[in-house]
Amino acid sequence: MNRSISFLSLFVLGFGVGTVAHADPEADRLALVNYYQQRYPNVDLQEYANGLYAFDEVAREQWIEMEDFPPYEIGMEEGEEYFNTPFANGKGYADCFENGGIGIRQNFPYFDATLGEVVTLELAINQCRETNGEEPLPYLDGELVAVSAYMAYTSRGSTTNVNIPTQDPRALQAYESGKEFYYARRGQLNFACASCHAQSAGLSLRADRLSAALGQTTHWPVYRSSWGEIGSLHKRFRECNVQVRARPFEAQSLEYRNLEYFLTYMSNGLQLNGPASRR
Amino acid sequence: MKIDRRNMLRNMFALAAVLTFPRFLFAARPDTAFAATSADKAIADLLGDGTPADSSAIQMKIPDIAENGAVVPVTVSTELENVESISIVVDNNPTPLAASFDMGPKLLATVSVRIKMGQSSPVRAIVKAGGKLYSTTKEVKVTIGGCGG
Amino acid sequence: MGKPIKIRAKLKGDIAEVKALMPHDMESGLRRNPETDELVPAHYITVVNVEHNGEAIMQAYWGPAVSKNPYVAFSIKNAAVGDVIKISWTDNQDDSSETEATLK
Amino acid sequence: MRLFFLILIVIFFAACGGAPDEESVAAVAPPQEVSETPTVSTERSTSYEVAYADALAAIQRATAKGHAWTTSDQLIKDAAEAAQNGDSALAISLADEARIHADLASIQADREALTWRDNVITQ
Repeated sequence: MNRSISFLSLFVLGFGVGTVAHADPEADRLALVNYYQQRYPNVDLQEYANGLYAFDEVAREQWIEMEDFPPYEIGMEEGEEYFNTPFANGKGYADCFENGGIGIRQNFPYFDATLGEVVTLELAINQCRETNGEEPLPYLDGELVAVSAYMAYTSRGSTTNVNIPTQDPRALQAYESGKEFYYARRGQLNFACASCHAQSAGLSLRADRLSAALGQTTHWPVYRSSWGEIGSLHKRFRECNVQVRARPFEAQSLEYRNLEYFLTYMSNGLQLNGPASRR
Repeated sequence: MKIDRRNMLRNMFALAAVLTFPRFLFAARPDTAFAATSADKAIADLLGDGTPADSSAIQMKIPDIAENGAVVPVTVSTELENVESISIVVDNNPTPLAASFDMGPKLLATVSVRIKMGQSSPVRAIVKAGGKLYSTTKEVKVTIGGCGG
Repeated sequence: MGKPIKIRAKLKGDIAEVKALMPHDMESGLRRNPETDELVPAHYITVVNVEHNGEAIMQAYWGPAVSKNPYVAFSIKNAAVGDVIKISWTDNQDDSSETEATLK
Repeated sequence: MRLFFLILIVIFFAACGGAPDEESVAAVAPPQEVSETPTVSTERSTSYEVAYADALAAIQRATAKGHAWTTSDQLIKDAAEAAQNGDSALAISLADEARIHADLASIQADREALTWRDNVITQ
């Protein structure tokens, strides 16, 4: 028994450390790109930024119809107002970000070496508020998400380009944790994110077409018709977890930020097209 | 009644206005039609008796399978002349009459709107033109999402 | 006072294609609040009016089956640059909103 | 009826989890001991207090592994409510059920820690 335990811990330890040291995000991404291009040779790579609409013609038509006057514009314009309204100390969001916060969505998420953690745009927005003596805002929907939507809008057409500092093992560890989260089964239904969105992308789950792991981060925040308002990527993470009967994590928890880090890296090279509307 | 020149002028202007925009006078909202729980009653309350005739001169663009029942895009257009109103009726909704548009003569005979559908249902577009009723119907499936909710 | 209406109008020849989005909850009165399990009171737009240069050209009557944040699109004949399109709504709680747009 | 439901859940879990028989559950047994994951006991607790405390502990174990299920959260809430209403038989059943779900969640967590890489698209 003792032997088997020590063997196992050795195995786990060796396995864990070894793989992080050899983690190769770019190889992971290329494998996914290659997989989808072989599987759906007629779907252009950039199309994955449009989620399930890359596959589903009927849904796509309705989506294009929605884009005629997309309901996310309501939240996005509120976001522009919030963005341009100064804090009590006279400063504003523009003072916290590079280039006054305009056209910088593609720089998120990134690994902050000082903090030793992944920083997402939403986290940075609240950091900005707190630095300036303002209360942090809820991460799921509402004002913060509106600000995020406006900032995403000013970055449309930029290319997703997550840069993982591979010399920093903590950054690789964060990436690897996010990857594990994506591929590990959880909840009573025993589904991983990947169960639906990796191998099964483009197939139907009951009435839904499943979006691919590529492009899942390009278009946030999203106005989901089922929400009736714009919400954040982490709100969707929570919803997906609950759907497989796994207890969700808090929005902007380390788990979800690492997941976003991994997932956004997978979309490197795809154009940002947020905010967006979805079913 | 004394007719002075000022009154005369005013009456002439009023008459001119009526002649210029002769047909478009608004009615009150047909509340009973909106409260009706059957499609036929809603249509009768809204547009009076008389079964709408099936017409190929009406085009209704609506998805066969609704992506989300909460937001189903519909566009109704028609080549019929003298269109007075365009109405959209969802048979299986709790109250089937979704929307009715009184169309003035300055409008093209087309209108788009997004509607809610509680379940799969026939959707009817009913056009009143030249005092007559015409309609077209399409079956729309509303599915229960596996993920989208 | 309801939120302003978002209007987008495009002139194609002498036809003005008008699209409008109206921020409004459009509560049917049949939905329950997931936390309290109580019915959310009905609150929806009942009447929409459209004017072109001050002249009424359309009146829409809506029920609760029009989607949240309603969208409506229509086309006006004999329109020209500088024409003013006014859209207004009232709802079943006597709230209202109106917004004007000028054709460019 | 409730037992039947439980069995169904276990079967469903096993079927979806790629752990189709007891043998493969046994195969991941060693890490269960390392991380003190209990084997799933379907024995009925003798008192509500014991059942509740065990369920709570099981949920905490699953939570620590980052794999808690919403089902056990709901079941333990229902158990507490039943206990408050004086229905201790039901309360015990619900708390036991909550514990079983949480134990399954822990087993899932341990198994996934070892096997998640098998799902990764690598080419």
